[in-house]
Amino acid sequence: MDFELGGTREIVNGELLRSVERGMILVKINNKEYQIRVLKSGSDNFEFILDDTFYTAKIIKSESSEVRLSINGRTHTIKQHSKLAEILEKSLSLTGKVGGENILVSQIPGRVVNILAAVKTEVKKGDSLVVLESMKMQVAVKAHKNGVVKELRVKKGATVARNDVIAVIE
Amino acid sequence: MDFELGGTREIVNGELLRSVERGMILVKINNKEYQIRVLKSGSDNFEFILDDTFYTAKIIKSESSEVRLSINGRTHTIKQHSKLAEILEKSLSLTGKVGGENILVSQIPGRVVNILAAVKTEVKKGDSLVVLESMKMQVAVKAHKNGVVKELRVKKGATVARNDVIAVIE
Amino acid sequence: MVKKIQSLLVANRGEIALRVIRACGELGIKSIAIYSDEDTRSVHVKRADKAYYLGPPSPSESYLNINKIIEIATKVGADAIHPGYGFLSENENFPELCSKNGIIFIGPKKPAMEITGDKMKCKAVMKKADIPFVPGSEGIINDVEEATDIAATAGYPVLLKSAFGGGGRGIRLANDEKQLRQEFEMAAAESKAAFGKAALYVEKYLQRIRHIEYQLVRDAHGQGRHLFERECSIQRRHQKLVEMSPSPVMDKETRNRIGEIAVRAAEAVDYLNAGTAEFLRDEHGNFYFIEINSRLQVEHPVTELVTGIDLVKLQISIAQGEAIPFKQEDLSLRGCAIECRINAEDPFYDFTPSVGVVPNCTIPYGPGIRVDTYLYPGCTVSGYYDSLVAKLIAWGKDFEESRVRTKNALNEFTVEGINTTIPLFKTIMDEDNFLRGELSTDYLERFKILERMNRVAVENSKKDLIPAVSAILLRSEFIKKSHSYQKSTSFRPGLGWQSKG
Amino acid sequence: MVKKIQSLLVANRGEIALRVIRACGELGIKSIAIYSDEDTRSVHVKRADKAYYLGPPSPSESYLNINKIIEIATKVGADAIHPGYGFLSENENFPELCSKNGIIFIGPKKPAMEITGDKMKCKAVMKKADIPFVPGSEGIINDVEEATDIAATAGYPVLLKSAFGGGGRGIRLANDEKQLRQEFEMAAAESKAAFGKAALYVEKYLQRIRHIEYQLVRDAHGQGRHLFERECSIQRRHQKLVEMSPSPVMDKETRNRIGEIAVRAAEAVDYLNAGTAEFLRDEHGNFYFIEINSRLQVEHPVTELVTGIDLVKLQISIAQGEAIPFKQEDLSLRGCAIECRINAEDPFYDFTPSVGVVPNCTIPYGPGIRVDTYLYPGCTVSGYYDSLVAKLIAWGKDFEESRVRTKNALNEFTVEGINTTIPLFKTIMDEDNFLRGELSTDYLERFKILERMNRVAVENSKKDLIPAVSAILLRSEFIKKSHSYQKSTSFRPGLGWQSKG
Repeated sequence: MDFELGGTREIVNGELLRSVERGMILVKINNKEYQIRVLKSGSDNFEFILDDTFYTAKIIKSESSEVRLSINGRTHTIKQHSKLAEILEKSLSLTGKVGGENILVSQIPGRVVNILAAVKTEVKKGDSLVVLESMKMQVAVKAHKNGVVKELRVKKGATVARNDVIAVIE
Repeated sequence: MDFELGGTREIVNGELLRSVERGMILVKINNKEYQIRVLKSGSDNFEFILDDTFYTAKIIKSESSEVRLSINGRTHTIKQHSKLAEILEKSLSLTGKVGGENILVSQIPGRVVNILAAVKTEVKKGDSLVVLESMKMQVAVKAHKNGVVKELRVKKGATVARNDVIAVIE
Repeated sequence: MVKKIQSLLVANRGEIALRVIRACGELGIKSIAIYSDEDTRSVHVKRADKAYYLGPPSPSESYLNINKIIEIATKVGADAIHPGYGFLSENENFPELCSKNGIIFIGPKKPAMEITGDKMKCKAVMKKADIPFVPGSEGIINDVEEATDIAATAGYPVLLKSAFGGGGRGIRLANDEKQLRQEFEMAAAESKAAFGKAALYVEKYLQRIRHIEYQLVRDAHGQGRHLFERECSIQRRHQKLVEMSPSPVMDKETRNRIGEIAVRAAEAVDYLNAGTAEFLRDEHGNFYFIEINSRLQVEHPVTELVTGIDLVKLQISIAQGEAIPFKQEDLSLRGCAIECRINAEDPFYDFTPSVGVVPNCTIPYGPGIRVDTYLYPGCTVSGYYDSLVAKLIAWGKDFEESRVRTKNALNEFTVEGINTTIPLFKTIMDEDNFLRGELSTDYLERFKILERMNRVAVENSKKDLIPAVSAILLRSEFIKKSHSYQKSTSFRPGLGWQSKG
Repeated sequence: MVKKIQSLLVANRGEIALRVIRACGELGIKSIAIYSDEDTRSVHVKRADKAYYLGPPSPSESYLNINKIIEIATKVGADAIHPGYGFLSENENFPELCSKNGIIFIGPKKPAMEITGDKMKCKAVMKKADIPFVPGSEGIINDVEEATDIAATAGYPVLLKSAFGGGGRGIRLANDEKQLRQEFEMAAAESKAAFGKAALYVEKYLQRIRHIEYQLVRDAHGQGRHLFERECSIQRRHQKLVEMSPSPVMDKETRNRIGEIAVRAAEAVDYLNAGTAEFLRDEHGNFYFIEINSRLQVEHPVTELVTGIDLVKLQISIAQGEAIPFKQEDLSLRGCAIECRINAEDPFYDFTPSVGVVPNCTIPYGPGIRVDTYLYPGCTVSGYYDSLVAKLIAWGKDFEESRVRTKNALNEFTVEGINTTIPLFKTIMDEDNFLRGELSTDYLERFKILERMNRVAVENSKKDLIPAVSAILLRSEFIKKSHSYQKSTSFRPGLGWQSKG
C-alpha cells in the first residue's frame, strides 16, 4: 500500500509482513524490513519500539483515505493510496455534488456573534459570511467558493462545533 | 446505615435521601442534611462538591463490610454496620473454619528467597515461615497463630502477590 | 495597620487562580474559588479550600459579574479578593467596592488605577515626574504647522495618529515634512468625516522596537522597588508570546538607570502593590515609557525565577499593610528565565482557537522547569475564556541553559485533543536570531518565523514517516484481529481502514 | 584533552536515568537507554533517543550485567557511560572496563574508587591528609589494655565494634573502663567463636549525631570545589529520607572550614568528577569524616537548587576533560532546598514494599517545585528494583518557604495503586522539632514520628468522614441505578454493597 505524507509529495510503500514472535512484528517500508516490538496496542493508541527507538502513536482522526496521528506528540497527516481508496474517493466525489463541495463548514468551534450574508445573495470566494467568537477572539468564516448562498444553517447566538455546516453555496 | 471509621471508634449514621435536581443529591449524615453536587460518577470514581468543597473520591477496595477509599488522595477505611453486614460476617466466620482463620496470606508481593518452616512442624505465633524479597528488601512472613503447618503453598524462587496464600496452619 | 488575611477569594479562573490558591496554601490562608457552569471540574475548583458557584459560562454573567462576586465574598466572609489578571483586575471600581464591603483588594487603589487606565491623564502625570515618553505632541495638535514643528524636533520619520483610532487603524507614516503635510490633510479630513473633529497627534516613528518592562512593587509605607526587567518583544498582534529576564540588551548601568525611572513612575501615581512599567526601546538604546499595568502580569514567573521572590505572596503581604522586606540593593538577578505562553490555538491555521476536552496531556518536569497550567488529563478547554492554557517557564544559569531547557521541555510537552502553539515555540527556540538575542516587536514577520515553523513541521513529519506508517499498519492489523475475534465492545466499526495487505 | 561526547549510554533505570537523559538532551548528546523485560514501557525507555534490550528483570541479568552493558555500548558506539547511582555505579572494575573499550566512564578512576570503597585503606589515606575521624583505634586492637588506653584518650562512652559485624550487629556500648573491660572479654570470645579471631576496634560513641555531607567536584586538571553541605540526618535504618541544603546548624565560617577539609579529602584520593564527602557532626559541633561516596547521589538536586549548578551536565563536561568553569569564591548558596524521597513502601505497615500498576498519579507543580520521578499514569512499579519512585524537591528563599512549599506539594501529590511514604513526609513537614531544625540520625525514634503519623492519619480520616460516607452513599446509588438500567458492561457485579436506605 502507498502512503503519502501530508505537506510533502513524499510517497512510501508499506506493508505488514508477519508476526515474528510474541509481540514482534515485521513490516516492510520502502523495501526495507523493520522489526517492531509492540508494547501496547489499542484501536487508537499504540506503543512500540522500532529501530531501537520508542514511539507512542495516537490516532487522532481516521477517514477513508487520510489518517491524522501523533508520533511522540508530533502531529502528522498521512494519506493512503490504494485501488480501494481511489474507488472510495471517486464514489465520495460523485455523491459530493449533493453536499460535499457546496458545503461551507466551520474550521473552529465558537459562538455566532454576527451574520454578514443573506440567503439568495451572491458571494465571492473569501467573503466573510459569519463571525464566530471563541476565546475572546473573533474569527470570520469565509466563503470557500464563488456562488449563491443557498442555505444559512446557523443563527446569531448559536454555538457551532468544528466541522459544523455554516452554509450551502451553489 | 451506620459507618465506622477505621482506626477510630467513631460511628456515624448516613443515608441518601433523594435527588434534588439534576446532579444534586441530598444526603443525611448524623442527622445533618447535606446537598451534594455530583460532577462525575462511575463505579469507583466520584467527583462532587459537598459543603462548598470539591472532593475526588476513589474506591480502592470494596468488600462486604469494609470499603477502602481515598478522598482527595488521602486513604481511609470505612466499615459498614447493618443487619445484613452482620449476617454476612457471621456466615463468613462459619465457613472460615475450612480456610479463613487457618490461612496465612502474604501482606506484600515478592519473590520467595527462603523457606524456614516445614510441613507438619509446630510453629508459634510470630515465627518466621517464609522470607520474601521485594525492592531489595527482605521481609519475613510470620505465623499468625500457634499451630501445626498443614500445608506450604509456596516454593523457593516463586513469586507471590499480595494476599496470596503462603501456608495453612491448624 | 497590619491586618492578617485569613481567607481570600480568587476572582479568576485557570492557571492564575491556581497560582493564587497555591500562594494562599503557603501562607496558611483559606482559599476561596468561584466558578461558572463551564468550570465545575476546573482545577481551581479542585484545589481551593472552598468553591462557590458564580453563574452561567458567559464572562459577563460570571467572572465579570462584579456584584455577584462581592456578594459571595461578603456572604462567605472573605477577608480579601485577588483579581488575577484580565477580567476585573483593572476595573477601577473593584477596589472601591471591595473596601466599601470591608474586603481588602489585592492591588492598587482607585486613584492610581484611574490614572494608569487613562493614557492622557497618565502622560500628564508622568511628564511632571520627568518620565521619558516617545517624542511627539503633548496631546491633540491644532494644525499642520504645529505638526511639522513637533516632527522637526522629534526627528523624521514620524507617525500621525488619530485619537479615535486603535489597533493600528488611523496611523500614517511620514518620512519628511512634505509627506507629513500631505498626510495631515488627508487624515484630518478622514477624522472629521468620521468623528466630527480632527483629533490627531504626532509621534516619533521608532524602528526595531523592543518591548522591555519592569516589575514594580510598592507598599503602603511608600517604599517602591523594581525587580528588574523582562523582555517581551516576541509578540503576535500585540499579544506577548515569549518573555524573558534579563533582556539580552541590558547592562547593569542601564538596568539600574531605567529601573529608577520605573520606580519614580510608580511613585508619581502613588502606586500600591505589584505592577509593571512598560517601555519601548529603540534601536539606538533609548527607552520610552508607555504605560503602567496595574495588576500582576501573566509573565510574572520569569521575574520570580531570576530574583527568588514570590510575587503573589508579596502582593498579599503588601495588601495586609506589611512593609516590603527587602531594599533595592538586596535584590539580585540570578541566571536567566524564559516563558512561553502556550495557547489553545492552531499556529498552522492562522492561530484559530481550539477548544474541547483534553483526554490526555504530559506536563514536562526536571531541573529548572516550572509549568503554571490548568491542564490535567480529562480537563476541558473552554471557548468562553481566553486561550492561555499553560505557561512553560525555564530557569537556567544563563540564557543558553534556559533556552535548551525550554526546548527540551517543549519536546516533552504533549496536549491531546486540542491544538496549541507549542510547535511555534519549538521553532523559535532553535532560531538563529533568537539565539543571538536579535529581538523586536516585529520578530515574527521580520524573520519569517511562521514560514520557518511550517518547514520544520514538514521536516519533522519526514523524520516520523517510518514510525507513522508503522503505526497505521499496526492499527490495520489490530482492527482486523478485533474483527475476527468479534471483540465488538471495544472496537468502533467503520472508524478505520481495513488492511488490504 | 577535551573529547566531545556525542552519545551516552545510561547504565541505569528509573528517575536517575531520566535525569541523565534530560542532561544529554540539553547538551545535544544522543542518549541511549537500556532496559530489562520489566522496563519495556518505563519512562527512561520512552524518553531516550535510543533504547536497547538488556535482559531478564533480575538485576544480575540486567542492570548489574556489566559485560552485557559494555557489549551494547560497544555495539552501538556509545562515547560514554553514565552509571547513575546504585547498580554498577561504585563497581571499581566498571571505569577500567569502559576505558579498555574506549568508552568514557562518567565518574572517578579505578584507584580512587578502590580507596573510597575500602574503609581501612580510606582511613589510612585520609589520616595522612589530616582529615578528622571519629576518635578511636587506628585499626584492630590487640588487647584490652590498648582498648582502655584509646578510650581514655577519646573519652567515654565508647563503642566496641567487631570488624566482622555490620548493620548494627556486634556493637557494644561502654560507659566507663570497668564496663569496657567486661564487654571486651565477652566480645572477644564471641568474635573468636564465630570468626576464629577477636578482630575488635574501639570508637568514641557520638550522641545526637547529624549526618552532614559535602557535594564535591574535581576535574582532570586537579581543580577541586565543594558545593556546600547537605543535611541528611532524617533517616530510617540508615536510609536517608529527607535531605536539605543548607543545614540549619551551619554558619558561614564552619561551612567554609569543613568544605576545605572535604576538598582536601578529594585531593587525597585524586578524585575525579562528582562525589560526596560524608561527615558526622556531634552535639558539640565537631565534625568527623566517614567516607567518600564515589558517585552522583540521590539527593544531588538540593545542591542544584541552591547553587544553580547542573551537576549532571557538569559531570559530563568534566568527563570530557573540561575544566570546572567556576572558582570556589564564585559559588554562593541561595535560599534553601528540601528533598523528600518518595518510596513505594507502606509507612503504616512497617515500610513493606508496595508494587504494581499505578493507574493514575498527580505530580505537583508550581513555584519552587521540582519533581524527579519515573511515575506516569499507567506506569508499573516493579518489585525487582529499589523502592524510590519519586523525589520531591522544593526551593524557597529560606527554610520556611521551602518547608511550606514541600508541604503543599505533598498535599497535591497523589499516587494510586501503590502505597507511598508521602504521609510520613506530610507529618514531618509539620513537626515542631523539624521546624526548629532539631535533627539527628535518630530523629524518627527520638520524636516518635511514626506514632505521630498514625495520629495525623486518624485526624485526617475524621476530617474526611462526611465526604467519605457521602462517596459510599453515592456509589450505592450508582450501583443500584446501573443494575436497574441493566448497564452490565461497565458494572462489575458483586463488587460493592447494595444501598439499603
